[in-house]
Amino acid sequence: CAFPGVYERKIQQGHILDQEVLAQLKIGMQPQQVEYLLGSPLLPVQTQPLRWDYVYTLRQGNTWLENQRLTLYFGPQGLTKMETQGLD
Amino acid sequence: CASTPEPEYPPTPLAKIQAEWQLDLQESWQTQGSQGRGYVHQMALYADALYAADAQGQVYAWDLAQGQKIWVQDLQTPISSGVYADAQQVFVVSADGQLYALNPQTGATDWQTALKAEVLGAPQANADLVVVQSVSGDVWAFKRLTGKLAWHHSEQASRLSLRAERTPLVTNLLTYVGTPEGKLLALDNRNGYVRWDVRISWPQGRTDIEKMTDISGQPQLSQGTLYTTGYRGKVAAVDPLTGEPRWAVEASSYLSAAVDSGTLVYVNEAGHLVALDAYSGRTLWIQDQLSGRGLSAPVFLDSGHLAVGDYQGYLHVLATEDGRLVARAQQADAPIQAPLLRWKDQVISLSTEGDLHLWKFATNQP
Amino acid sequence: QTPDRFVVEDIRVQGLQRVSAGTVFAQFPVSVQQEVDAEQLARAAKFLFKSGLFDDVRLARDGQVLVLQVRERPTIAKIELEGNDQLDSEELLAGLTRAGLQEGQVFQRATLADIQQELERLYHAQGRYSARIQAKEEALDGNRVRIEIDINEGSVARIKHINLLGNQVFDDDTLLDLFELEAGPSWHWFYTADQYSRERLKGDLETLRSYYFDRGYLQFKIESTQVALSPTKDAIYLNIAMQEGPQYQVDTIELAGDLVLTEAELRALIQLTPGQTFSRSLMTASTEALRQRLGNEGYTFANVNALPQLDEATQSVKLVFFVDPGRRNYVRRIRFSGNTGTMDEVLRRELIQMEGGWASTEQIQQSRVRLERLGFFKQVEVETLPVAGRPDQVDVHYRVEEQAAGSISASVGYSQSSGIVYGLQISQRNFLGTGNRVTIAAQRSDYRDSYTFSYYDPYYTQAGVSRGFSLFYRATDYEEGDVSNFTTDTYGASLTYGYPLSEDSRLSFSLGFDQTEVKPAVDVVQEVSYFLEQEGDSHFAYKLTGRWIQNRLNRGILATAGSYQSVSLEVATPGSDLTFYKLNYRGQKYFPLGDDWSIRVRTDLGYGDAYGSQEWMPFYEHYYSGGLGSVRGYKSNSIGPRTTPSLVGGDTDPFGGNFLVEASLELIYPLPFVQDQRSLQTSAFIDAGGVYNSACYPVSDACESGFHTQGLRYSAGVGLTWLTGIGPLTFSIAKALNAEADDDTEVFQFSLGQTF
Amino acid sequence: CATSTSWFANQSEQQVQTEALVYQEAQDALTEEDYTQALQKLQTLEARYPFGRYAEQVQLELIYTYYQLQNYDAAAVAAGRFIRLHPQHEQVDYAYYLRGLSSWSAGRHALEWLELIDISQRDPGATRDAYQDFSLLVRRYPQSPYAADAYQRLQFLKNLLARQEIYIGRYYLKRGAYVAAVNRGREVLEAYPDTPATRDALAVMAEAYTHLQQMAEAQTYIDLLQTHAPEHPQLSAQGFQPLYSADAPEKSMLQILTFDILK
Repeated sequence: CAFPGVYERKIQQGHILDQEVLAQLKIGMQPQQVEYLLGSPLLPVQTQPLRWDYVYTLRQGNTWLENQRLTLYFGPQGLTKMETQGLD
Repeated sequence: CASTPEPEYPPTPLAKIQAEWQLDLQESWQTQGSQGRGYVHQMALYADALYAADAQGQVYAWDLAQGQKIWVQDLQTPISSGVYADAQQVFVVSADGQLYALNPQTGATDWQTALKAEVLGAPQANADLVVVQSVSGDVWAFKRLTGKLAWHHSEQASRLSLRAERTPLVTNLLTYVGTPEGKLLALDNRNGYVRWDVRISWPQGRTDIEKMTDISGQPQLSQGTLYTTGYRGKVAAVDPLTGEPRWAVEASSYLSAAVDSGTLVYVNEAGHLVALDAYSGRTLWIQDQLSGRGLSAPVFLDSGHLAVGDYQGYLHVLATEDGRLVARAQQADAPIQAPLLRWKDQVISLSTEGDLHLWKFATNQP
Repeated sequence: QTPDRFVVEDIRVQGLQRVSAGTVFAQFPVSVQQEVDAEQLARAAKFLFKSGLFDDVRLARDGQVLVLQVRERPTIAKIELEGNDQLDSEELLAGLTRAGLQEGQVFQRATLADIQQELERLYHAQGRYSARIQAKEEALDGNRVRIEIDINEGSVARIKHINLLGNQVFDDDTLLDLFELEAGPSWHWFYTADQYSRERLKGDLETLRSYYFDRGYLQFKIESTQVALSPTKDAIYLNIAMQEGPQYQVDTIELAGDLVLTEAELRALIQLTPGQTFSRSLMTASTEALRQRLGNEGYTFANVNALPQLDEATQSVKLVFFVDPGRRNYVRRIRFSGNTGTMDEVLRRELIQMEGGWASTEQIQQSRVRLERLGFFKQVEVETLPVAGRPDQVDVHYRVEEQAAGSISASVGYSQSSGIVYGLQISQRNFLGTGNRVTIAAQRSDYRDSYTFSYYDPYYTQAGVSRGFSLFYRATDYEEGDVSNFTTDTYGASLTYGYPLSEDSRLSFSLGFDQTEVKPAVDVVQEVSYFLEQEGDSHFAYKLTGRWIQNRLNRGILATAGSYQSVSLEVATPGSDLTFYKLNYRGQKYFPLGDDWSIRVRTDLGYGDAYGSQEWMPFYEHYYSGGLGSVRGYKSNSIGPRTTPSLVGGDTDPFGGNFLVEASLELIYPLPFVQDQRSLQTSAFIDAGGVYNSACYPVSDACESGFHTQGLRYSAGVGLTWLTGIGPLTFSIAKALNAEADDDTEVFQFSLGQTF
Repeated sequence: CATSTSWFANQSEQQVQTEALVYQEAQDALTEEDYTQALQKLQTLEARYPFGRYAEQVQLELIYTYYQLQNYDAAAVAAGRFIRLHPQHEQVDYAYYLRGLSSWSAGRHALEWLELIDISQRDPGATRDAYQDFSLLVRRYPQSPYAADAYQRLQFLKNLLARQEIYIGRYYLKRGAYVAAVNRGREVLEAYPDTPATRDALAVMAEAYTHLQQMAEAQTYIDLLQTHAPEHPQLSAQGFQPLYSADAPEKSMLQILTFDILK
């Protein structure tokens, strides 16, 4: 709202996705290895096919400061595909 | 009504006695006493010299022949142990665990050494060593000329032990000590190794209190037999060289026994004086008129008489043959816990308040 | 002969007196028509015996019928205690019940020994080592027994003397002062410090160790502790032998492991510096500070341990802090419990820690403080629980205990300043648990009748924009309030908006109007009549108020730490009959001194003046001082300049002034026997305050304008505030220190229903 | 002072009332609903004849009497003891039922009957503890006479807890904490699948994913909502209507200043 100097608390959600950790993600990794690196996913996971979603969002009032997403697809022999959004 | 809980053995009031002997006060001297810290300060007698100590830290020496003080030495730290004296040295231990060797003529300190334990019983010595035993049962032996530690026997500390004036019996070869666990040990004077040990009594019962079964009196040696008393344990006679028990009698006494020409007398927990035949352990007589009166360790004045002090400052003399009370006198109304001493025809008593009295002991039969 | 193998046609039981057959069959795992062999029967019999109901169980066979011959154990009909004085019978019987021995219980031979041991244990716990207990049983009819217990309590073993051996650096007295156990005079039966107990000794030895460790004696060792009991079992002697060892200095300090933050940032938290004497408590404090800092970065389960490496030659310590942050944690769910009255959203909106975000210990704790600051709860506790199967997720659980504030309360209060105060208050700060403050209050007293309706919603928008409005009507008879003899009727309304500037500060604006009528009594004081001549007796004003509040108190009511400040400017805007402004500052700060002790400093400043064509600020808007919440020990509103009596006569009354100076210094201390410190606060205080006029009315004779120290009034005394079910109760007993002739002082003041 | 000789030692043992007589008196008191009298009788029975013929019956009636006297803690404790002592007793379901009822009644809020307080927006307190007892009763003793009523209360409790999750989920949508909102919705689907609140849960999850701009996920939940609750208020001709917007302020300045009259 437009009051001068209103303090709006930052609302943070989801996993911190920092570059060095993401760099260590390799195709073929088993889910447990990914879980050790990134932590267990907070959002519900889809099972067929196994897909894990990691998000990191930061909002203040009603403006987006950060909205990052990482989606990991797992096949029988581990990690097969990685998609990112908002993660430059 | 908030009844003050009555003690386990209520003191019996004194009955009139048929006095056959009497004790007449000759002399009275004064020390600073135990100042409520529970010290007994056993006195020492050598030749005609009497030595005593107090909780103020003073050591006194009197010449009994002349009947006057020789010297007073102030160690500036409370003394907890009894006094030992002989021709060469006088020994005492301070409350913060320092053993002092004093010159018997002047009271000056030859040497002092730390043993960091509380010692209540008087140090004992032979030609070479001076030996002390702490309240927890540990034993230290020092070279008496230099004060260098010869050996240290440590008892595995039991959780709760009896507070008593543990005193070792030092002979030429062996030192006999009683332990809080109810055992009698013989330690080799050269290295402190246990030559033999015999269990006199077993800790039984559930609580720490019931498990207490200290041997706290000084073992006594007489006619080739070693005698000891035991708290909630036994009075026993053993062979001094091997520890073989000769006889043992169920009894509970935390004070040293007195043995003389075949008769052993001890004071049990209830305050009864019991006489046993030293060879067989057979009970000769039991004197229970002084029950519950906090008696001091019995002492033979001569083969026919023995004497004890009590909690109201009375001296009692008993006949050895049947235990009847033959004399009585009262000093100031302060407990006598230190064993009495006999010098020539006099009896010496010391109260916890520090009043030291000399009594002439004579028969009143014409 | 025991039957080898047969089918049980029927089971008969012999010897039952009080036990029912049903109970026997329930405990005997053999049923009719079952084929059994000798081994099964023996096991069944043993199972029945284990039920503890019978002294003896025998099996016999009568054809196909199995016969159970049982002998019932007697049950305890009555337990009688004799001779117990220090421990009353209930306590002893409760102890026995805990050990499973009570009336109605089955009596076994072992029971007697158990009773004896249990009671002895109870007495030993009291330090009565010489207690002796005899228990004997007496058979009654109907297979029951009566147990008689004879107790001789013996005397309490008191500590006669504690003997310290081997301490050179610190003397006996300094060390013995640290001890809880003391050798004390046994003349006082309730003096318990000298009652020996093993736990207390262990505690004291621990204090002794940390005393030495905190002063650098890292090799300090307690060699032996020896407890000796006198033969008469009533005196205890303690011998403690110790080895002090050398004093150690800190040589170097290193940080190892995954630091997460920069080394400099962490090193700043370490309270030990090279060259300083080592101290274990500072080392532990540093470890805790590091752990806390990592917690704030989301590593709630980080652990830091410090390893001192001793160098005996140089008597120095190489200190290494190993940092293991563990994993960054995330909050899965936040749960509240105990808020049966307050809505979940009222609590959730106060939280700084977000569900679904990374966990920060500081934010979790800060959220707890914000919940306490609401003032709706007596107590707020928080715990962080790991989530099973999710090593890096935690649930946070806030447990609140609601304040017993009824939502509908009729209050009959009494305060000396305004006599009996009848009040009907529809609700207060947490209307039906919505967090909104709705007050429909009607209050009548001799001094003032007031009717207010106000509504305040602190979260009109999610971000915390608050909105409120209020309507009020007040008729005040200043005569009754010992001010001066006139009455005012005021009514008005206002609309307020506020919003947060930061986590703990808010700005609010309110716009409103009020209409005031002044009705002078016939012998009204000259100042009033002078003002009314100048300005008339009925004034309408538009009121614009801006207020900045910074609230960092740790609790809404009866705070013990933190600070609170508020600056407000109230302006009667142009277009009002009287144009004036009032600038107020109110501040208080707590200095906690540890375990419920703290010092509180409070100050109130106010300055008002007219502006524009207006010359005098309306006297009914004057500041007053004195009374509860101001300078205690003086009647309320009695401090400051006094009016000049009317020509007709009458006494002088306090007139107030246009600027106010007030301050108070309070020491808050806990009452020893009160456990629940949260609803009772006691304090000793010194108050000071004064009211002044920047200019004097021409008519008043005894008036000194401007600030002057004689105008200040001081008082000192003690006060108490107690949160009862119907509202806060405040007492104060204060002595006016420099009251002058016409000051009216009041030593005892109290009020119910207002918090100050 | 002299130890008190128990002067009543010689008093003859109380005239022994047979167990049956006392038990009968207890039954009469129960029928007349004089529960204080009944309690006193039952307690003497329990003390005097702990293993008598009526022992178990006495225990059950004790629980019932405590419950009627609204001494809910004592009732729950007595029921717990009975369950522990007689796990296979044929009336053990009654004990579970009474324990459930005790914690249920202990949790009731004074103002609830006024409909002023919506208990699902607050901590249900002790009532939550009734959940285990009733679900155990329904699962393990389906034919028990009390199972039907327990099931009713269980359903009420499930709805209450599920509605609470929805309130919190919607709050998080308002605040922009979309991960939290998704999980609150998921909790309803997993823990309370058989409650009407599941429809609102789908709506909350759909809205959260929409704001997270994960349209694929959002669409799956919108389709589920379409099939399960076509008449859901947030479903309109133009499709799914979120309750809050992720970028417009909740209240415009004008709205704030004018009591929401002007937009």
